[in-house]
Amino acid sequence: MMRAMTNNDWMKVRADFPILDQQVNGKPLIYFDNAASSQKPRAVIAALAHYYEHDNANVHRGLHELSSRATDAFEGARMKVAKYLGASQTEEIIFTRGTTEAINLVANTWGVRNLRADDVILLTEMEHHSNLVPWQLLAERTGAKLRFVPVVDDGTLAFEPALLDGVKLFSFVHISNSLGTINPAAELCRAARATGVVTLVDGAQSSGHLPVNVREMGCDFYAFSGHKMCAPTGIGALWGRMELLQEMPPWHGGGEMIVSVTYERATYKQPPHKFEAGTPNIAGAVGLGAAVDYLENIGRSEIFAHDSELAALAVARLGEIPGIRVLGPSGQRGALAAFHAGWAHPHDLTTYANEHGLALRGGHHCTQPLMRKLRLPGTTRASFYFYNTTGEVERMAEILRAARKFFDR
Amino acid sequence: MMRAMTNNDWMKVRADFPILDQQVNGKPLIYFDNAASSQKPRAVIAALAHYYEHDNANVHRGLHELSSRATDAFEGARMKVAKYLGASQTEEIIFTRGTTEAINLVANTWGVRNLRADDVILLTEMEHHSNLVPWQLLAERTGAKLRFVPVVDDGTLAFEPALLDGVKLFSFVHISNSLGTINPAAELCRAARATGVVTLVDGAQSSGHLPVNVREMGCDFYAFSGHKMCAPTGIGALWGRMELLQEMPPWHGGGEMIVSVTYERATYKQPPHKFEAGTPNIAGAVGLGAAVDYLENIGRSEIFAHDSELAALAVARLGEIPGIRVLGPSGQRGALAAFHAGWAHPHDLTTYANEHGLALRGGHHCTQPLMRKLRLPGTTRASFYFYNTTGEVERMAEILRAARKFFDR
Amino acid sequence: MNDELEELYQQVILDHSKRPRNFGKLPDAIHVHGDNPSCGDEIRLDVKFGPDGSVADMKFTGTGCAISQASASLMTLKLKGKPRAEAERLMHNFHTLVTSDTEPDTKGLGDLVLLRGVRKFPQRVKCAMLAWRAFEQALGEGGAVTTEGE
Amino acid sequence: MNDELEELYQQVILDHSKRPRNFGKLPDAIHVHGDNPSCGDEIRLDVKFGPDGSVADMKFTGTGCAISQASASLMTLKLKGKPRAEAERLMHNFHTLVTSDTEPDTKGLGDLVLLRGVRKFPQRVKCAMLAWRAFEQALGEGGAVTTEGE
Ligand SMILES: Cc1ncc(COP(=O)(O)O)c(C=O)c1O
Ligand SMILES: Cc1ncc(COP(=O)(O)O)c(C=O)c1O
Repeated sequence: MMRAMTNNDWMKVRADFPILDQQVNGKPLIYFDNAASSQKPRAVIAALAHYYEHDNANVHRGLHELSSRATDAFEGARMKVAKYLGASQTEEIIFTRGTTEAINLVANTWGVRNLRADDVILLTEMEHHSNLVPWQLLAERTGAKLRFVPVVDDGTLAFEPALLDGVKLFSFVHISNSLGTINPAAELCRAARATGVVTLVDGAQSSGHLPVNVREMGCDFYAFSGHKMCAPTGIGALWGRMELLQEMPPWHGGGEMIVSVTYERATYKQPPHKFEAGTPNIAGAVGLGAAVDYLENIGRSEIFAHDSELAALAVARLGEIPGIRVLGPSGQRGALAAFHAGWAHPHDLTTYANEHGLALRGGHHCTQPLMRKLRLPGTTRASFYFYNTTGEVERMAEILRAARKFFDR
Repeated sequence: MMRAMTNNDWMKVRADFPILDQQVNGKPLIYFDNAASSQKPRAVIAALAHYYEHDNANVHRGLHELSSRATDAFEGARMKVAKYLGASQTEEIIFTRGTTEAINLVANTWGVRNLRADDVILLTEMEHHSNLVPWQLLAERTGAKLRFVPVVDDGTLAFEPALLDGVKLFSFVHISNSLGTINPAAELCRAARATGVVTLVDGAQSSGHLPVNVREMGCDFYAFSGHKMCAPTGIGALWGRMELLQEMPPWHGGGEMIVSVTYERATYKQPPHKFEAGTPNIAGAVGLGAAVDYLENIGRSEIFAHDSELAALAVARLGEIPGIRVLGPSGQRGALAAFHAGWAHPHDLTTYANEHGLALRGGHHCTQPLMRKLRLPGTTRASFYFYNTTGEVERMAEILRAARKFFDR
Repeated sequence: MNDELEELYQQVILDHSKRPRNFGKLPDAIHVHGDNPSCGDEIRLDVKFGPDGSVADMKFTGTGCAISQASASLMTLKLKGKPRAEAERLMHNFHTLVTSDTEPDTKGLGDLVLLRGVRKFPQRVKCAMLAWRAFEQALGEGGAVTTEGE
Repeated sequence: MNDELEELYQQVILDHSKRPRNFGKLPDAIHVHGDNPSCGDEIRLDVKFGPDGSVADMKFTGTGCAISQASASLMTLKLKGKPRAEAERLMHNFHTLVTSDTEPDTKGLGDLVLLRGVRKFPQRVKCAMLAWRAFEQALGEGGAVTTEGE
């Protein structure tokens, strides 16, 4: 978009999402669970249908028309994703099921090849289980140790370079899904790079929410999920620096990833194919390409500005309700507000909200250790995307005010 | 279906597939690349759209309406698949991207836990790379050895019980994708079970083509891909016996698969969730459920009968063309006919066919070692599904007869 | 106001969730631990059985939503002093009450019948059952328990 | 009949694919190996360079489709005896011929121009280029080569 988006533009954008136009429990749906999964615009749903109705076939090895079209669509999606992330080469994009698989891929290839007993893997205290458990499993396999950058009271990281001593890999979340903290990724990567530490950025909450350029960020790996950025479920990607990808051993073995196989051994293709054994999620990738087009057409800066407005309004309104404490940083934050309400447990509150058409998420948000550290049984989270409106945030505040009266009687 | 399918019924079924109604290079499309990937009926495409337009959300942890619906749809699909395969428990179904990931899962969990140096993994000479390379990688990691059941001239296995000596795992393809051989799975599993050997059946070519009941088959693991049986790309499943699944270590770490996590360690859920880290391909699973419904409504015995008729006709017609030699067994076979044409290389023939609207596949079909053994640079393969017709097979024969004149001038 | 919410969170239930009865620990009792990992609800139930198998004493601690806390509190009130057979009968009937469309024999359930509203909220059934699963476990003497599968 | 097929598989091309010229091995030459793994096409190219860098002799063996065989056969005929600079020029122009929409300088390509039909079949370009990639490798002296990425 060349000009700034008006309210009217945003309402038009919202109309692209058929699912939003429904009632839940007799009330208009307010979908505030976007950090868990986003909704899909008509353009993405149509891309899937179009693919299956016109072009579907297996990719890469076919010389017939449908196979060529499917391959072009699939590899075209890879190009779109590469461009979207600012990759130097299209071949640096490896399609995965999502963030979780992408991180496990790095742990099982780069990790297994490079980590030895007593090497340190640096994480942060705010990691999602998907950026914690794979490293615990790797530590078990290799004897490497885990270390954590502390999270301080305002929900930011207390990073200091000394934490990098003995570290081989630093893997951290770009935007925390339970605090909303936007970590200074470029700064952290710079510090890591200065001491030769390889970095992985968990981009699950950032890839669809703000402009991301992996070269400017200076990371070595970036992982994300399509389903959180308007794309279908079951598709996501790992971006990795070609030098690193080339030296990594394969992970899954199978069709599509080999150059030559005898009964005894195989030689492997170059990245990305080396890491994409078997028939990929072709339609999923095509849908991801359509989602990328869709988001770029709106503009990621525009999306970030809109989301920030919603998040700031939510923080302000929540702060007005007695007994509610919002977690995370006071300034700039990602598109979410998670809070503790003294007068209701997150599950009661979520159930209450749902009866009013409002989709919130209550629980540990896959960050159990952080919740334990914060001594919270969980939080209630409202997470936004560009199709949400300030009106919906105001309506949420109303519902929560009523909830307080209800639970506090 | 209660009564036998008539020709008319099959034409109605064919009309469920929008993609088939198109011209390629000015000729009606004849899609004979079904062993690589099948086409999708409207019911499956509509199930995807319906899911995204009405019910989409992340599964398992949400207390709001869309999350409940998504979870019900996802777990409902698991029940359908379990019933479809005759599993004893729904929890024995683990969703994967497809056959390849399912086999890699077993290699990296059951395999890593149970295989020691010099243990033998028994495969066959007709395995797809996806049921070969994962075991090569496992052999490298554990020191285990590979052994192969020979393929004899008519494309069948020369199995004898002595091959099972020292074997821990016997993994074999149910229906060969390059020969069409239907292996006697129940018999092979019985022999393996008698000596305590665990079995994995690669069901990529069987799950959508004939009735499969894993308990009657007597295997321990069964792997298949949805995309070859009318379901979306990016979804498939592993079935495993609960006793085995329970003892297997996790593979991917992440959200959804843990009971409890501290910064240091995690405890894992029961199967299937232990093996489904991260957000799954929810819509894919829903689509697979719709595909299962669709196939069951036609009836797998009906499908098998129809496919067999096409395959038999193809073998007969191909045999009438000078210089063509059809591979594989002379009797009962899977829904495909792969052949060698003395007068044209598979790629030239495939290119020729495509110019006439006919989608064939030429190459090694991901069975390079088998091709080397047969001293073939590859073959040309026509593979069928229930929406194909005898008329299309006749038309293929015509095109190939013309091809012979063309290349043999 | 929403009727189903009113039914789910009746005054008595909110009251028990805020001021749970029999909250605490019992030394020399059977301790059982229960949790719903995806919710984070946790309970520790301490039970003393009499020589005749009756429920001599019972206390609980834990954290969780109003439903799980109230259910635990009400359960301890009801089961304390009951013969084993009667406790098992109440457990069975309570399970029917919160999961089934058919009305169970509610004799002896007392205020526990107020949890009937959970029926309309299938995902909250595991909250209502958490303490009861722990009790079931205690009947089988000790060990951990989860109601995640509900 | 289909015009594009007629153009792709001209008589001369079929002829070269069935009776490839310079098929065989050259002792004491540079050997390079090329393949297209997904097709299974393979070539071994033996090249002898003269003291002045010119292409003194050249033979090939291998298996593959009509396009890759004919291209290899025609290439050996054309390049044999050519000065290095001229061989490189022909290589460059042949690549343009089979990949680009713009017509290259076809001087010296002779019957190789008959492979122009490959343009219409983008997936077969790697077949036409296989022998040439091997030759390029030989110019850089030895090693394996693949045209899979084309
Ligand atoms: C026999 C056989 N096994 C395994 C596979 C691999 O399946 P997928 O690529 O869907 O993982 C295939 C299909 O290509 C196959 O035909
Ligand atoms: C920060 C973060 N990391 C990782 C993940 C895992 O993503 P997925 O479940 O799509 O693999 C999520 C989403 O749940 C997340 O929010």
